[in-house]
Amino acid sequence: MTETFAYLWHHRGGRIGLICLTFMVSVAVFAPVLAPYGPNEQLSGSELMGMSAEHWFGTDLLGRDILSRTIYASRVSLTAGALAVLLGAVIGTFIGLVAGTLGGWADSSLMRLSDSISAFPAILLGAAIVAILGPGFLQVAVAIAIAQSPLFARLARAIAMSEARLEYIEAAESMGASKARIIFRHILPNAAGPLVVQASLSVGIAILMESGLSFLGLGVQPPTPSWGQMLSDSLRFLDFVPVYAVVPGAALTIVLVGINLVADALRDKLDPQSKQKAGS
Amino acid sequence: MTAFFQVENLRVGFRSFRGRKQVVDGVSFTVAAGEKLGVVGESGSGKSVTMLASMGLLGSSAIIKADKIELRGRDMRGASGRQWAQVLGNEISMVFQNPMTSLNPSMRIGEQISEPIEVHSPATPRADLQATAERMLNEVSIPNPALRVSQYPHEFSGGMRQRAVIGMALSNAPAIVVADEPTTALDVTVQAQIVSLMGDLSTQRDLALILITHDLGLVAESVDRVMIMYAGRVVEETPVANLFDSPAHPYTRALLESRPATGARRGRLNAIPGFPPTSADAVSGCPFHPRCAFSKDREICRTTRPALTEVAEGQRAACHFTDEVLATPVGATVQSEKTEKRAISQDVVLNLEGVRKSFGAVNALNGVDLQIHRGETLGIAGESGCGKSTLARVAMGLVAPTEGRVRIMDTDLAGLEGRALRAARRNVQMVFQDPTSSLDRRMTIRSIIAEPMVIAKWKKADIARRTDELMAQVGLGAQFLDAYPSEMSGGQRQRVGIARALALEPDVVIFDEPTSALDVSIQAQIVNLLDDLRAKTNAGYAFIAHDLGVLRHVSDRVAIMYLGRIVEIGDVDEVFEDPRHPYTRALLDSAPVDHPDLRRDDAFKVEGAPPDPANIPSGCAFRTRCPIATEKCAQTVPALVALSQGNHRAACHYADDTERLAQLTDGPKAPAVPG
Amino acid sequence: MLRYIFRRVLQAALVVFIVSVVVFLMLHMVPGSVVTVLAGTDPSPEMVEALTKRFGLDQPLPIQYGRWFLGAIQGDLGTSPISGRPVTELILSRLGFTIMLAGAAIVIASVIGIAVGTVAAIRQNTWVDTTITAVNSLVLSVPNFWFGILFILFFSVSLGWLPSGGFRGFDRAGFGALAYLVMPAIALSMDSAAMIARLVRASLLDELSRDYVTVARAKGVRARRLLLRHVARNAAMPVLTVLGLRFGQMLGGAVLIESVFNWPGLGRLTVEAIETRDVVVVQGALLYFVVIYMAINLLVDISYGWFNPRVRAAVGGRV
Amino acid sequence: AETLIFGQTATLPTLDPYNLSPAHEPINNTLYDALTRYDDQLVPQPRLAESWEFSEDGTALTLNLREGVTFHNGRAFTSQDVANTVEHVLDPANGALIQSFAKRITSVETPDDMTVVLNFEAPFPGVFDLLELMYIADVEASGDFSQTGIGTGPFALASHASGTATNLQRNADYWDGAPTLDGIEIMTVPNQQATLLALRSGDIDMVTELGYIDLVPFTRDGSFVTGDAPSGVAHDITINSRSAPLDNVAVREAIDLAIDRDRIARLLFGEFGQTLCLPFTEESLAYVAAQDDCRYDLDEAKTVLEGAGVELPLSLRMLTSTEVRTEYTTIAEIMQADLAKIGINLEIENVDAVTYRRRYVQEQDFDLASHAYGRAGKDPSSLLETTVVFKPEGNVSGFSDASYAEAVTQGGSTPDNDARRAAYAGASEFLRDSHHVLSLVSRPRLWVTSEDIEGVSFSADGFAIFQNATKAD
Ligand SMILES: Nc1ncnc2c1ncn2[C@@H]1O[C@H](COP(=O)(O)OP(=O)(O)OP(=O)(O)O)[C@@H](O)[C@H]1O
Ligand SMILES: Nc1ncnc2c1ncn2[C@@H]1O[C@H](COP(=O)(O)OP(=O)(O)OP(=O)(O)O)[C@@H](O)[C@H]1O
Ligand SMILES: [Mg+2]
Ligand SMILES: [Mg+2]
Repeated sequence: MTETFAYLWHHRGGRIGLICLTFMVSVAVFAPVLAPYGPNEQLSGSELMGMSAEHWFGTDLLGRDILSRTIYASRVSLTAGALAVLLGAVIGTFIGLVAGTLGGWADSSLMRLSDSISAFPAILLGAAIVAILGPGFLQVAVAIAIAQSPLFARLARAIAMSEARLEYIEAAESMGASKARIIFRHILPNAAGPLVVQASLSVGIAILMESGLSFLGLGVQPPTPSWGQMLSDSLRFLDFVPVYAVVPGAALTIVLVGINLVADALRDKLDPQSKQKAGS
Repeated sequence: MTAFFQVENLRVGFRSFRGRKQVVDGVSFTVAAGEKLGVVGESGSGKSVTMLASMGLLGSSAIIKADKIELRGRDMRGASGRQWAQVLGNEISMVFQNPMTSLNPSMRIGEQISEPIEVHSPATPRADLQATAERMLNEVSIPNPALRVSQYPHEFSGGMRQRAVIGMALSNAPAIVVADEPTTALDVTVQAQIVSLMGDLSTQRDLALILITHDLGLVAESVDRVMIMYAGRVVEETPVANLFDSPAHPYTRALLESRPATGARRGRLNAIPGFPPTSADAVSGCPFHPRCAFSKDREICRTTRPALTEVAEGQRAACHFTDEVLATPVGATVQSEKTEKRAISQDVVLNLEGVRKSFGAVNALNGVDLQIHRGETLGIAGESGCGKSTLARVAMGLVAPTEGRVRIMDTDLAGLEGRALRAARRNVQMVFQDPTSSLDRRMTIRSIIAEPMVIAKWKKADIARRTDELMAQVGLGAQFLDAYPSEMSGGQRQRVGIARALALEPDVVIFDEPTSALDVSIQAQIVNLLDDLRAKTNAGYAFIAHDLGVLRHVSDRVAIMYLGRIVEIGDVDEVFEDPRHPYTRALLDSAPVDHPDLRRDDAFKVEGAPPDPANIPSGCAFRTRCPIATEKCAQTVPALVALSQGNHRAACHYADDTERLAQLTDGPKAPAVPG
Repeated sequence: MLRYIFRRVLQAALVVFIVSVVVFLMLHMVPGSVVTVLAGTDPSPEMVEALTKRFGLDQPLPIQYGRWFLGAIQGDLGTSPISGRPVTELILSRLGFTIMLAGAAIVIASVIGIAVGTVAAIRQNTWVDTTITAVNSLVLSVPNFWFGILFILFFSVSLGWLPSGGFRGFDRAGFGALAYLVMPAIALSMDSAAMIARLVRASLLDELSRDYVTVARAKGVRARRLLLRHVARNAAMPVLTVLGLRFGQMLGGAVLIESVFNWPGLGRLTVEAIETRDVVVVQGALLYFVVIYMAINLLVDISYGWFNPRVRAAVGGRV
Repeated sequence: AETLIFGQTATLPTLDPYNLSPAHEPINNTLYDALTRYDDQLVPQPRLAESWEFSEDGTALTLNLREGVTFHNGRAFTSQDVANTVEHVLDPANGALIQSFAKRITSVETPDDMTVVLNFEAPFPGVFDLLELMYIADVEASGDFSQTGIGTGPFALASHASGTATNLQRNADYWDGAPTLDGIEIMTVPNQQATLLALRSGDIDMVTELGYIDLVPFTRDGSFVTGDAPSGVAHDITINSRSAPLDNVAVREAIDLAIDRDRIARLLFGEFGQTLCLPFTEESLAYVAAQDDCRYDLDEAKTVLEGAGVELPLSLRMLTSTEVRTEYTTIAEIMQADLAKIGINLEIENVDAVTYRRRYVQEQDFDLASHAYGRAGKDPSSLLETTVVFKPEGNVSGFSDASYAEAVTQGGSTPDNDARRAAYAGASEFLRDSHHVLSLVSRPRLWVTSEDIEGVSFSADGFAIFQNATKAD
């Protein structure tokens, strides 16, 4: 763990990423200390103010401080991203490992299922799932998790299949190890590197997706602020508080820069072979 | 002889984020017109880097310094890419180890072969290029060149690809060819073909040839002069004959002694202790001194780097004690006693009857009958793809045979499932070819070795006791218990694999090419270890190997396989000395000789490569490559029958027809009956 | 080859079938139905009942699905209760826009991406490479739709150079119609361009480190020829895959960009249909997405063969 | 070649004028005509009916139809079309929004081509509300009129692409004189922001249904004309009074007292905002000034709540849907902040439009709901008799009161205006005292056009009328 951090710190991109990410995570954790106002504090009479000393980035229609809301919104994005990826990774990895190890019928049906999910454009899939579950933090996380699970399934399957070709799996089989032992004791630990890399990349995708769903009005419930919903809100007030359209977007970008750089650095460390497949 | 290519005091280092690593340290060599120079050394000794650096082919991370790089009188030090481009492919060209990766997969063979001409004389008309490509293919003996030029690399077999690569290197008539392990990736029979092809061509064209190899046999077979490299330096340079008779450097000598020979069965191999240094500057003084049998910890070896000094005509060595080395006859350092032969019991521990296995259209095994007795070692040889590994897998119950029966001790694997099958499997264990991929890289050595016992639900204390025992048995120190495989060398990993296989005291242990990924010196350690184990345990062993020398060294009996069948089986000395199947003959004759004096022109070198296992010829599968095949061979599958004398069986209609077999040496080489 | 395609198509058909069943069930799990929409704000129970019956929603699910399925295999995807128009017609009316936007975006992304990536690879480890890599990382992290918003703020609101959204067809605006395409296409292409640049760089460098490149240099081949004749084709594979997948995703509707720029694409149609519980339209659109997804994947695989004779043989070998 | 481009966020799926969704507003009086139309004093004016007369007892209305009117397909308009329209509206399977109100028509007679008689069970003074919205379409024409849009209106359909654009072209044969504009394009823009940007960049000419904040920048910009029109829509908070603690009138009163109607009106509609305590605007027959007496007083609210005998803090759920109207949620958020101060934790459930309707209308699954109702500006009868919020039986709030029901029936079936006023006063009193439905603010229709557009007018429901609109070049 510390070794990984040390590595990231000495990696050119990794260090910048780590700084961005640490910054935003601290912002999320210390939101109550950092934010000058409560996220939902309505200051009657200070509605739609531009930048000022009291409100660095102005206020919204209800007189809420945009900076404070942006700060608090980091909590939604970061936790939704992390939660969604955790869920998606667990489901997807399990499916992928089982499919890749068992092969045959189980493999093709599980993979057709995962194909079916990937065939949906992610945001639309999210919209459909949110339509079923109703909007809300957990629901959105679940929707994103489902949309992400094929990525993990495919990756885990590919790893399981390539690991299965390695002789140590055969060795384990010859010792009389059961399938379950092979999957969980051997393949899973060896898949961990690439999966962690995928997960770190996925957190970025998940956060992006959360903000997209919120932008479409399918995200967390008001009054809880989220960046996507703030961005869509901001467009109405371009004339009054133009900076409103910039602040949440910038915060979102900082998080994504952080995550992507850290993920790239992790990939260099944990999964060097896949470097050239950076596109997938 | 004029120096064609001369390099003096070449030093190469690499920049990396960990700092600088010196890889080649002061190498000098010259090659004269028409001369064949061999460059020998263990993996990582800097052979490839030396040649690539001398040819301006190293990337930007290399720091290259030299006092002289002169190619046909032209000074190439600090030459630009453009200047090198004018020389490369024109005056000097290269053949690499791996024929698949050295061909561009998406370009037609013909284009690639004629490319040196195209880039050096851009005005050459297309038709001429095509014609040259065809001519080259013809010259490297690829049939039907007109068709072949327009094919892609994947449509060629490994041997054909390497021929094409050689054709490519020669197409623009260079004066020097550098061949970097050109046959390592090939089967023995094909290797023999390529070696003789290169020899013929270089003689015909009066080429200077630099042959990089780790195989002393190849050197014995084909070069005039040898340069031995160790840790980025030249430790000895000598005419080839002296190398085998009077090596002047302890390392050269150790290499020779660690090598099992095909010709005769010898005593214990002389394993070189320790491992080569990781870089040229990692060891002070003589880089070999920590492993040297002559150094005896003498001060000078540790502190002073020996210079290359002349010890005989044309022979130079970099050792402080060459006199001492030369005074000791070769083989004297070897412990001559071989482990005493074990009592082979009549107990059959593994019994295969009529086993067939097909993967779709591929018939990997076509009816194999085989017994292994308790206490014996059965060697199995055969070219790549003939079904050796499949046989091993079937024997272990990892794959079910399509037909036939597998019995381990008294248990028939057929019909067993789940837990029962898993339990039965434990009586057969395997040691794999690749010591890296056969160990789970995320487990400590302790848990790797303990795993079979954990699965067999042993008690903790028993596991710990047995683990220590096994570590000692395979000669690994306890300090490795908590290490990960990545922290060990190939030979050490292979020991771990062996320890794991022995953990449950199986009745049968199958070694699937356990040494082919290892350097000779390490290979000797493993072979010796096997000798010891055979003495101490009473399992039945099956040993699969490409290297006939190793096989002869370890086996009590050998089986020769061809296309999923056993074609000859019997007592090891008998089979090696009196092979009765033409294929066995081909294998033995294809193996490189043990000494330059044994070079001969009449060796039986079989043509072509084995047919596709998805498309096995009727009758005797070998008939398409067999010079003495007849109509009968095409019609009837020869049975594996006992020969008139000896403890020996062969599957050839003419196994007892010694006259006919004698034709193999001088008779016609083309198959008598077309395929 | 044909057999291979046939097998892939069969697989795709299977996926389509699974998807259609799943979607059907899913949309029936969604609370509320199209009747809720049609019955208006002050519905009477009799109206709800009458409408339910009119659209066959009172039938058991398997029958409803069966009807849709029978129609679908005859090419009739049904009629949207909300708009009263055949689903095929609705989808076709948006398809042109979607293809136009996705096509423009993928062209921009590949041109920029390949150019920039190649420059970075050739100038590996120089400041040019470092700058490109840094910009790439940044661009990859900026959400497309925020790019869109910033573009609008800048080019439409502040400078007034380009229309902020919507689309006037070529029939009405002539080449002026292109002005409507510029911003959404660029915004949509940004992250793909960065990703492709990155990938082009990585796969060029990867190819350049291979043995055959050293061999080619040992033949006297110089940089330019090396890149064009030897490396480009082999490096194209991963790039092509990603391009294909990206194009597929874009054809699946870029909902966010579509809503920022008011682009009448399929993504929006689908979102609206989900909102109004217009099951047949959602089914139809998803059918389209799956077909596109599968078709692109198939095309990518087939075009591999063009770039890599080995795959061509593997694919062709299954005949 | 003057085409007015009208932008709206709502998707116009069909051209069915009885759907009456916000998306239909620009087409209704454009493709279609009704028999009568209110002027700005809410006096019905002749359209397709030239004159009309109630029977003595008020249970029949005879309308004399206009001669020489033709549908867009060239067919002449007759009394049979009125009968067909009524029949179509009454069929529940057609989902006409006015269906429940239209049920007061018991039968239709067509004594001749140009005369039509509507019969009612009881006098129906509010019938012109119905006629205003009962657009005459060629319901019998071949092809689905909801796709072909065949009416008698000033513009005829040129093309209709649901969700993108609908093009209308001038009806040169219009009975009331051909309109000036060549055509109208109704463009669907996915969100308010995009609409405003498009308006600013000149891609569209006119937008209605704006928030005040959206309007402000345009009021300062000389190249745009802004204005408001009544829309008949008003925002309310519906309280589900079926179960504890909201069955407790004191709790409801406390909530009423905690609503800052002025702030809501100001934030949503600026100077156009008009707060409401009663369901009706001041112009309405049912308006009673004395009862327009709600206050924002958090201290009193707190006192009332503390005296209500419920355990504090209360947790309540408020249903809203940004997808239906952004203001729903804004109001919810404002209330959330205020209610927190008196000890009520409001959880906002912001759902999509369909779920909103299902939970609001069908399942009544909410504690409080942010809502808006139409028809507030016209005759009280349709409002009180048919809307889900106020109808005496089966309303969403779950109240039922005999005197209220009586008052509503009385007010709606008496021709005499004073008698109606008296009856409705009783209804108002009940609504004020029981706090089931808290009216908040009437919703003006705020609109912007580019400066070259003139002559657009609005019906009493705030539907745009383009008959006399012009666009300068
Ligand atoms: N591009 C490079 N960057 C850094 N180190 C390198 C590079 N190429 C080779 N080396 C190192 O240089 C040393 C010598 O390598 P070289 O390839 O010359 O060995 P070799 O004698 O050809 O071995 P083999 O028999 O395995 O081919 C090795 O330790 C290798 O790790
Ligand atoms: N799982 C499999 N599926 C399909 N074909 C297989 C499989 N395993 C082996 N084969 C094929 O069976 C034949 C025999 O393979 P096998 O690995 O037993 O050869 P081998 O003698 O061990 O060769 P090598 O010396 O290269 O290890 C080969 O043609 C191989 O391609
Ligand atoms: Mg090498
Ligand atoms: Mg093998």
